[in-house]
Amino acid sequence: MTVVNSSSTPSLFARLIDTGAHQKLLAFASLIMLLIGFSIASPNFMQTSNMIAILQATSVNGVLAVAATLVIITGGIDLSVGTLMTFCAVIAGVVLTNLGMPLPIGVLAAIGAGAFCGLCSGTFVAKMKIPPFIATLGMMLILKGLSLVISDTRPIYFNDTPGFDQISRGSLIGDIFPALPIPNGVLILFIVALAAAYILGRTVLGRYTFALGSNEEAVRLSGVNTDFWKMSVYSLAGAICGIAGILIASRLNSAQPALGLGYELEAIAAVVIGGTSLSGGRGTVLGTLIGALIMAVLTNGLRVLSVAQEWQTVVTGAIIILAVYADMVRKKKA
Amino acid sequence: MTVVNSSSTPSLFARLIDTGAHQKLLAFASLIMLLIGFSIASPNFMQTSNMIAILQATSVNGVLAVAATLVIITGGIDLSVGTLMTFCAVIAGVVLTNLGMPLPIGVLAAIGAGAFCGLCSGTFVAKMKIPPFIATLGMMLILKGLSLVISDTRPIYFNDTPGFDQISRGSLIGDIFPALPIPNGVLILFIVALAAAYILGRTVLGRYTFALGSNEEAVRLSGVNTDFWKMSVYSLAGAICGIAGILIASRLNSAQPALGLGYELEAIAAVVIGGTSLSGGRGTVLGTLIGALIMAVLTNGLRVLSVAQEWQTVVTGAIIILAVYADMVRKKKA
Amino acid sequence: MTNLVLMKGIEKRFPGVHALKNVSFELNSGEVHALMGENGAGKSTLMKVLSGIYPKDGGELFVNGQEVELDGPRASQDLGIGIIHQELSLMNDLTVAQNIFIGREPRLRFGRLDEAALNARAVEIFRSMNLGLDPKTIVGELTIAKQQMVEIAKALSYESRVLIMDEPTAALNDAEIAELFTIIRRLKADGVGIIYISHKMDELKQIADRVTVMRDGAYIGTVEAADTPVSKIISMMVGREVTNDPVVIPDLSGAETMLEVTGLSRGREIQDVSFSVKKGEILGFAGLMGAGRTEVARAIFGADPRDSGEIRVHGKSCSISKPADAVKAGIGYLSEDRKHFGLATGMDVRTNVALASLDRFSSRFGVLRETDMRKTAQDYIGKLEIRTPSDRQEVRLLSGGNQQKVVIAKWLYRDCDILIFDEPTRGIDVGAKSEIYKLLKNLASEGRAIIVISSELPEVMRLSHRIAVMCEGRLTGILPGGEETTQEDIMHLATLRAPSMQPEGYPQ
Amino acid sequence: QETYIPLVSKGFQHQFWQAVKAGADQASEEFGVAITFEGPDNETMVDRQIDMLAAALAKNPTAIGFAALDSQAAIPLLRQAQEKGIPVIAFDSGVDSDIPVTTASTDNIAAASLAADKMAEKIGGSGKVAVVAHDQTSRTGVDRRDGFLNRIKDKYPDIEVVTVQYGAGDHLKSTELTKAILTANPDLKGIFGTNEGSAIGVVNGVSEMGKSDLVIIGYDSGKAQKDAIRSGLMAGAITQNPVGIGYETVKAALEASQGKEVPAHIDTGFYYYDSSNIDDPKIAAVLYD
Ligand SMILES: Nc1ncnc2c1ncn2[C@@H]1O[C@H](COP(=O)(O)OP(=O)(O)OP(=O)(O)O)[C@@H](O)[C@H]1O
Ligand SMILES: Nc1ncnc2c1ncn2[C@@H]1O[C@H](COP(=O)(O)OP(=O)(O)OP(=O)(O)O)[C@@H](O)[C@H]1O
Ligand SMILES: [Mg+2]
Ligand SMILES: [Mg+2]
Repeated sequence: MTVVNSSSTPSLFARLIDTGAHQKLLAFASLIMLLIGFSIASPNFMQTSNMIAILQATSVNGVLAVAATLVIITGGIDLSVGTLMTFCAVIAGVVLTNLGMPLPIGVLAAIGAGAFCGLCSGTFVAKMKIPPFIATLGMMLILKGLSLVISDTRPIYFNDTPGFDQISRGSLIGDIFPALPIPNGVLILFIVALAAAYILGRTVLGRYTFALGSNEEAVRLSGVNTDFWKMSVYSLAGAICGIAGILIASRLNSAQPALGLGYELEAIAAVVIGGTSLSGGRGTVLGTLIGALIMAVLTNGLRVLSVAQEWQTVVTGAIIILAVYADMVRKKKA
Repeated sequence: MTVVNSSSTPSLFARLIDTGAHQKLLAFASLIMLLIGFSIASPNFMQTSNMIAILQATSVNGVLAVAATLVIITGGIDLSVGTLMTFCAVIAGVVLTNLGMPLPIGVLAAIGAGAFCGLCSGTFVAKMKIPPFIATLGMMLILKGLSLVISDTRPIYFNDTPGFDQISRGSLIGDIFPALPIPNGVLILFIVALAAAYILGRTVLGRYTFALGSNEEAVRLSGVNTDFWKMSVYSLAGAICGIAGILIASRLNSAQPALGLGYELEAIAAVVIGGTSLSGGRGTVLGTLIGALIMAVLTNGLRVLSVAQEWQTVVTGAIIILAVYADMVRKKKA
Repeated sequence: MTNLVLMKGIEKRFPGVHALKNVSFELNSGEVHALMGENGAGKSTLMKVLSGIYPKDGGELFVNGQEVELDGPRASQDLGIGIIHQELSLMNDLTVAQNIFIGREPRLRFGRLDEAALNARAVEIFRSMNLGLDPKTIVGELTIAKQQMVEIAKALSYESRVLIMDEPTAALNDAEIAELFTIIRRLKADGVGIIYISHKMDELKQIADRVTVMRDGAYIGTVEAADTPVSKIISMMVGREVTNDPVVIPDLSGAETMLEVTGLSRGREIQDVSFSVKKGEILGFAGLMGAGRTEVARAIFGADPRDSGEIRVHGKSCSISKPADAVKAGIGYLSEDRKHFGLATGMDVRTNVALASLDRFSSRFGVLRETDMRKTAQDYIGKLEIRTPSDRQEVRLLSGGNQQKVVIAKWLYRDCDILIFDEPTRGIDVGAKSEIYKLLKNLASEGRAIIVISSELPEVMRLSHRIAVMCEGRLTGILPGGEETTQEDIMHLATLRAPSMQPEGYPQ
Repeated sequence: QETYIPLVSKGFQHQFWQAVKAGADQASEEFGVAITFEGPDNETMVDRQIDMLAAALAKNPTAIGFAALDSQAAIPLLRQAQEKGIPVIAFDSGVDSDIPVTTASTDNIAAASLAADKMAEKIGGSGKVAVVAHDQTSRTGVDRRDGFLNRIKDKYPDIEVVTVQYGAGDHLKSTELTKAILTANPDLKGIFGTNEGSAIGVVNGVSEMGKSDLVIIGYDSGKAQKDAIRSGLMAGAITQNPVGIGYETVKAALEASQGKEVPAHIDTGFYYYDSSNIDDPKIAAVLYD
């Protein structure tokens, strides 16, 4: 295959991820610069184990950010991703530990609960015309409370479900290539991202996701049942939060009912750093992944450098601004 | 004066507050319903002392929400209001306690610091074209860290500045009408709200605030220096956060450097419940006040009813959604 | 033969506006039925009722002889009614093909899209329209004219029995209009009924079979297009006679040069454009779609950056880097895209009129004088006959033409020495058009320099003292105004693709 | 190679954790070891703490101090530390595992029971009291709440705990909720605030409501709390020995890394203090500003 050929028919992988072929992924450069910077500053940074720790730190936030990406592309916003994740983790805990059901049922229950809650948010937004910010803020609070109610304000442990912690912590890849012990959580993140990119780029649902964010009224005037599709997008995002719930529960081997607040801002930040516009209509899953990685690398790198915690926060804030600014400058040049 | 006449020249007060004359303040009905509901449910709720407690609980969040309103009307968002408030409180602490300056200088320093930080956010947004969400998220983190750095992660007390705690806790009104011991903090909230409403409704700055949110490009193509005005709005919002910083510091008689995270969502929620659109171009300060009051009444009422904490959260979420939904329904009918 | 569409006694009210009063309308298959009326007469509203967007408040609606109730756009689509909206309603972030087939994407199994089929079908439609457009282009990157073509393509793709076209040609040039008419004739031959709304009177004779006129929300009458003089239709619309004075070219030999542009360039869009305008002069800019006229105007105004070029106002060199600089230097620019670049549509008429001159209404401390603003706004509402219930009405609720008048009022009040009007009469009715022409002439005779960019050749010819013609980013020539220049002369320069340029006259 | 001991704590910004950090800093100077001190924003962020622990391990430290938000969640990483031969010292609360060589902590349940006893004593053995807690799910929050509630239930049948509300240790939130509690229960006799922010919030709320006859028992210290005790607004408070916890953790970590024997549990103790013994040198030593 010649070079020309490969560029005119990009690989399936590239096509899958780059749903808006015109959008250049400029955030990538910031990520590389961060990686290089930290490697020079600390010899400990570029260890395999640390790289894996970064990937693992990305996994939960990355999955949440993918969910947020979908909603944001429709022109909405989802503040409930964090507490929904927790709620789904608690549901898994109840089904697996309290009811003693088998593992697959617990996983399905969590994902189903996520989809259902997403459907509720979607209904509030699409049918009741409640602004997404308020609808999902309300859901965030409702779910935060319900997680505590259902779990009786106590963590639920998965000690009776052998293998549960392997969902996130085990390493299928490591079993095959012992030199590359990438945890399953990271694998799942990539599978979720690929699936989301596929849906966005290749399916009717994805098309309407972009169309809704671009000009909802025009879509409606074209005779499309915009409410149905919007609710579908929110449900899908909810289901993905369910997956994040399983991931975090597995990683902590427990469902922590109070966790999740504040995760929404981090997820949305990853989405925006990745180049998705908060006004909707444009965005890529790959960008979101890079955004989530930038956040994780930044946090980890500053810790490995032993920067004082209060300065870590300052530097994180400054670098987030700079990374997005660098993007703007590059975009202008391009 | 005929009816026609009076409708074309409404009272100064009404005109001051109702900057968009067509926007009906429907959230008001939700507030009344909440008040009635809680009064019936608990005999303790409708006491003067509790009403004053609710007003006082509104004061800080209300001032922050007014600041957020300005930025949101331009079509932006300000996630830094909470930590900026803390930062300004710490600045006041440093100036008054560590440097021993007189009270007015401390107050001015806090407000000045707020205006300056607002100007920074405004510059990021207007000049560097960074999306407001990211610019203010970055500022939120930077200020959170700086507050800890400047205060050396310790609260700064105002014991050496007599009268400082009276700024918020004293009651000028109560001194004149002993039956109405409304704390100064509440008075300050109303003054800030009136001033903001005046600026929005009566000045060039206010008109451009709406115009920027309505169609920034059209304003720019009208030969208006949009960058300048946007930066002005962010600065003004920052200065108002400075006032909130003074209020909270006075109330706690200390600057607590770790406080402030999470306040931004509460402020934005108040703004949106009050009918201001997150996409910019429309909104009222009175609406925001009512939104902040709804939040405060709700929290207080549920606590007075001794509802279990986890259920408080659930009910709060549900009522926020319902209040906004009721608005939507009423707006449609109107 | 039953009517394809029959509307009887249609009523529609908006808060403060009785938009349709007992309106009737009928459409037969295979006919082009023009719907005429002044701005705000209710044409678009009637069509929105027919296409299921607004529910009607009263009256009856028959399609194919069957009485129907439309509960949404889908219901109307299912009855074979397609519409091209007056205001573009496209999804800017999607591609051309994706826009055309939104809601009807060719699918594979499991909800997967067949993108190849989608693009192929778009290309097919473009071919039938004689339009060379890449189906994968993002719509937001197209000019308005091209976007309008996309809207037309979308409407055609429905293969409707009834096709409503609400000012489809407002943004098109003559060549494209000719193309559109070919399409319309073909559809007509296939038995499609077409409702055609336009403010361009000359199009009536070319395409319409019958004409229905509305005024102030009421039905005035229906006449045969072929044997009714245009002046009769105009007087039905306006209720009075409209006159158009021929252009009189003043002697400007001694007049001061107000604006001088030399060597203006930016990439491929603008290549070394130089011209000047004198005090009291109206310089017309003609050219085909995408010739670069808008780009030139935006570059002068500082709305876009430029690579090189000098701008001199009153002989003094100006460094203009943003619109605020241009306005300060005395240059005003009325954009061709009012919705995106001209109006704060969510705000009221009063504010929009004052938007470029708020400083004049404020005290030293920035407090606004609302009464003065009201007076000024009402003044212009009267002068330009803007149809609005009050100066506090939100601009987005006005009809398209009236919105355009608000933008004009904004620049008239700003009172710049040099005014650039980009498509100033787009979507404006005949009556108002002649008012605007009068206004532009008055502005010039008051001693201002005026630049008018227009895609309507008759308009350029009726107004301009000199006519600059552009093609593909280059200024291909400047022709004298008045009788001696013909449409053919202009078209020759407008299609002169070779890089030769001879100002003030004909190329070899 | 330099001796480096990272401490991964449960929090960072609160005065309590700053006092622990101060103790650790003191030890680091005394023994000439490098330390870092980190903790998540609040005690619900279990996974964030795990990420911190992972970053700490990446630095190949000599030993690690760890205050687990949830013991189970950290076990894989702790095992990793064990494999690398890095001793782990648990502090503040224990880890359900045999990996940590020792635990330096306070018995929060016993401390809160003591608070209950003092409350009962001050209000005369009967009446209504309330609890303003800092957290509903974290170990310290649960232990202090339950320690207090259980002691009241077991020993003081005439005392009714009317409500437990949670203010996240946020001074302002705790103030507002104290006022709501007082509105709902005008005849309340006492309130227990379970950490510094909660206790100060209670003091603020009570004084804003103009009540003076209420018994307030606090927890931890800090300038405001000490002032409140001196002025009589607060009856007294429980203090742990955070500086001691920090100091002992670093010390034990160093000794463990040198292969020395360390005790299986280091009890850093807790004290009740009020206006009578606040200046007592033994008490003053464990209080912080
Ligand atoms: N949604 C709405 N709310 C209030 N008034 C409206 C609304 N839509 C249209 N109107 C009013 O109804 C009248 C008819 O408007 P319409 O858009 O039908 O005019 P038109 O004949 O299409 O004019 P133009 O030629 O300028 O497009 C106008 O006065 C307009 O201001
Ligand atoms: N936003 C845009 N993005 C990309 N290309 C653009 C954009 N706007 C204009 N162009 C291109 O720039 C060139 C000049 O367009 P311009 O709008 O200046 O032409 P014009 O002579 O004013 O024609 P029109 O009648 O369409 O207004 C065209 O090739 C057009 O396709
Ligand atoms: Mg119209
Ligand atoms: Mg143009």
